[in-house]
Amino acid sequence: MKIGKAASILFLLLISFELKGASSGAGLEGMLYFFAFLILFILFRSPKIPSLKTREIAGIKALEEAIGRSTEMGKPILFISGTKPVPSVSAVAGMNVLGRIAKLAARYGTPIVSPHNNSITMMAATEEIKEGLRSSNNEELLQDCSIFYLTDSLFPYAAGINALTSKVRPGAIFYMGTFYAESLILTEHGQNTGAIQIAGTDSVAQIPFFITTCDYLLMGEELFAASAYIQNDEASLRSIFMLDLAKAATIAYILIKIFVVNL
Amino acid sequence: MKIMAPLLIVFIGGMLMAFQYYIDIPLLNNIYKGVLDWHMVIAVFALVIAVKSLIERQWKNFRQKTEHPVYPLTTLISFFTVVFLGIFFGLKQGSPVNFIYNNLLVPLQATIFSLLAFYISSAAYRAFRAKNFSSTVLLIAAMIVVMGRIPLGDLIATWTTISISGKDFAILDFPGWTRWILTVPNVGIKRAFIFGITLGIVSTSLKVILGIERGWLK
Amino acid sequence: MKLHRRLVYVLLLVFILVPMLFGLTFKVKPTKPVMTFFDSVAELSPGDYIAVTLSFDPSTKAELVPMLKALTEHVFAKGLSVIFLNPGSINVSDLGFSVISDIASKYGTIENSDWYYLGYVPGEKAVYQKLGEDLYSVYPASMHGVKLNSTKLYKDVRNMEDVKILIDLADGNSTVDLLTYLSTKYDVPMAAGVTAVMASEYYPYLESGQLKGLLGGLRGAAEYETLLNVSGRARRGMAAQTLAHILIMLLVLMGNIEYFMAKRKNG
Amino acid sequence: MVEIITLILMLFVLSFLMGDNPFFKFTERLIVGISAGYGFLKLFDDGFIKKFWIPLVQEGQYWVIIPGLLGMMFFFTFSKKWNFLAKYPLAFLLGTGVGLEIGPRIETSILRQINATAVNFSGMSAGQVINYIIILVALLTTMYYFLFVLRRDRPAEKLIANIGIFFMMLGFGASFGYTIMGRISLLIEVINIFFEKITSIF
Repeated sequence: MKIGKAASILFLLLISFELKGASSGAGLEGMLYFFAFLILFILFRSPKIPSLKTREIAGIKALEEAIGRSTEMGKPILFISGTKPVPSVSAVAGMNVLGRIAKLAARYGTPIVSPHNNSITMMAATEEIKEGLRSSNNEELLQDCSIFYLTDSLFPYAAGINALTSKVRPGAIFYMGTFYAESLILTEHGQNTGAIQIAGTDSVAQIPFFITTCDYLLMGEELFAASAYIQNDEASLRSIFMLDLAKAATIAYILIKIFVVNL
Repeated sequence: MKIMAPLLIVFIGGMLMAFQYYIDIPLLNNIYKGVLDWHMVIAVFALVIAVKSLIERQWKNFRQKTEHPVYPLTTLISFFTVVFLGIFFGLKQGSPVNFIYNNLLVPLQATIFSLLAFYISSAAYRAFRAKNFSSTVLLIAAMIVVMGRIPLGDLIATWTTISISGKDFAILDFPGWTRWILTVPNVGIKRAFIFGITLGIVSTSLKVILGIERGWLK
Repeated sequence: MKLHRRLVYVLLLVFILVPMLFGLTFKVKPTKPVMTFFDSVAELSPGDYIAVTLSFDPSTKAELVPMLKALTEHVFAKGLSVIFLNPGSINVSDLGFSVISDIASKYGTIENSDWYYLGYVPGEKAVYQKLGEDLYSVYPASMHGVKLNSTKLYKDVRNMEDVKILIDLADGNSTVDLLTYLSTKYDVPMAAGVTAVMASEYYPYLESGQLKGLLGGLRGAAEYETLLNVSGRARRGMAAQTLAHILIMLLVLMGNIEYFMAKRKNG
Repeated sequence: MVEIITLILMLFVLSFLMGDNPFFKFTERLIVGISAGYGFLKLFDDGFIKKFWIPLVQEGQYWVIIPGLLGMMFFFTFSKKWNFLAKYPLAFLLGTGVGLEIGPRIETSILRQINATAVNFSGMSAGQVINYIIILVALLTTMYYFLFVLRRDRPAEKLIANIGIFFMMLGFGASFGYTIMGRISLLIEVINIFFEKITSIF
């Protein structure tokens, strides 16, 4: 079955060699890379391949602790989605983490407050939260949650969140997604209110600021791996291993290429 | 069916879009061009829902008196004022909305943003401590770049330039060191992040397309 | 001695206000990324088309408008034809237009003949890709509703492949998106002017030659002004920058001295 | 008159530095309202009118009805029974959206960057070669640091990860130092606006 799938993809690959025109700017190399990735993904869904132990990511472990502490203090939690909207991949990854947060929050009975700066992100977040609450059998909590849209413009959005933070005084604040300059406005103020802050971002330029103002940080690719970590089942853990494999392959490719170029 | 249909849409849509980058079939290219237009049209309709949620929330705050009623009213009134002005007078240069934009929105946004200058100076004083090896490295690199980016750095370099066997050599060459940090170690690590993040993006994309990642539709 | 947060704020204000009130100025030495940026515009000949995307929010106009001004002066003085557009930012349309039309009236260039202002369309990366296919399906008309098929642009430019260089002025990730969806795929040379925050992230692309040049923050704008030989807001801002940077170094130093003193005291 | 109002509102925003207060709260709500209104108008004008209404009514491009209907399916999110229909447009955006990213991303951010990393040494000066090796070491150790299957409990693994951290901190420090200029520029701009407004009042 799996081999059948892989074979059909290989077939498509061969067809595409035939049909490839010069206009699209993509080289043969890119295509091979993509297909290698795709095949890796499909093959690795097979349960025959054992998953490996992975290192711990402190930020993911801390999610529950932060929500627990928030509950003890009787305060809500605040989830802030990134600036890049769904269907950007960073936003999708952030939404997956939100799903986990919602599940935990439902278990603890802690309401979630979540402002957004994009309509589609807001709708996706609503669905994630609803689903999280449903899977923990605490759908009534939705009444206490508030998921809403503020404005598309970045700095009014940041100002709105700051005012919101001052008002609701959350026990924990989560930032997941791509952030730009507004990150320091948000995190600096969040830190002053004394909330635990956990951030996950793929915007490298903002990492120094997140490091200095947040308690935990999922850096770069850790945000993308986070959702697999969270699901913690065989298949997801295998996908982490696969990501590693792709990285190792990239490293090897670089080294080989250096060798070839200098030959 | 309820779950299968969206999964199928994601799979077919995702595969078509991924393959069209590599395969030159006119039909696929046309679909691709159409899809780009569709995205724009769909986004407009989602905005209606977002605005509805904004208004509802402010209205709820006003009704339930969770805060002083002045605040939600401010948002509601300013929102509707701008929308009505826009509908009746348009958005061209010199229209009321354009005037509000130039004279209120732009300077006020800039002011919010300028809070950052204050925050960064307070962070410099409170948070940037040489607590351990890695934070010391961060600090030193930051200070070198701080000096290297201002004209004073150029001046110091000229002042401390000495001539060794006919070659000019600056002892305190902050601009030079800055250039080195930015173009050597910085390029290395940023490239590592680019690789890691891109691979993360590609693998997450594939997980979404193949339906492994389906949190959004349950 | 422990500095209060508010005292730090006041100090910062003083360090910036003093040089601004006294009008101090510094010389700025151009660096390589700015010079290559400048050259890639300077080597074009009159009548060539360039595209400038404004991908920033008005909140960051402090850094990007000086770049936009310097660049616009440069291209108008050289007699290039320019397409301005802002598919990456909804809010910048009016600000960008007023900055450009001011400079245009100084050089006597005419909208919809020497330069075009196309404005915003939603869709971001979808739009970026589309620009490489067909400019007019994204922008049938200019921002103020002038149908583009009646202009000279329509005859000369089909899509971004017909543009000599694409310059992105950005405060976010749009430069990478433009590189990804437009520049690489359709072979459009690209350069960027970005906020200081983002600048260090683009050095890998600069080094690989995917970006022809890079302006980073106010300093980048000041260097461009130096190369153009004009004295704009960026160059005037450099004195205040210098003092503020010194203050920040002092603050870091004081914070650390305090930290070590406290550490020693506690054993 | 407007200048005075703007000045006062700007001061209200800055008052946030002294702690949260009603003046800031009021201004913040005002800005949110105005910018949401402005954003709505812009998207309505640029999106709905120019991309849906004009093509449909004036240009007879009837295909826009399909994405239009798909967009309208979002409204089912308010219905308990038909809720699942709202996921169709989301699925469309998500699938095609992430699908679009894969190819170009691999090309721009992986292959071109790999090609830039793999350079020919001949013709390079000794200094350039050393710099190149440093780039390579920084790149590889940082990538190593992020591998998920390595648990970093052996000394050699730890060492490589620590070299990675060293380079990362150099890079982040540089970003931070670079950034200060941006932040200060913002304040300079605001002070400039202040001066302009004050001179225009008197």
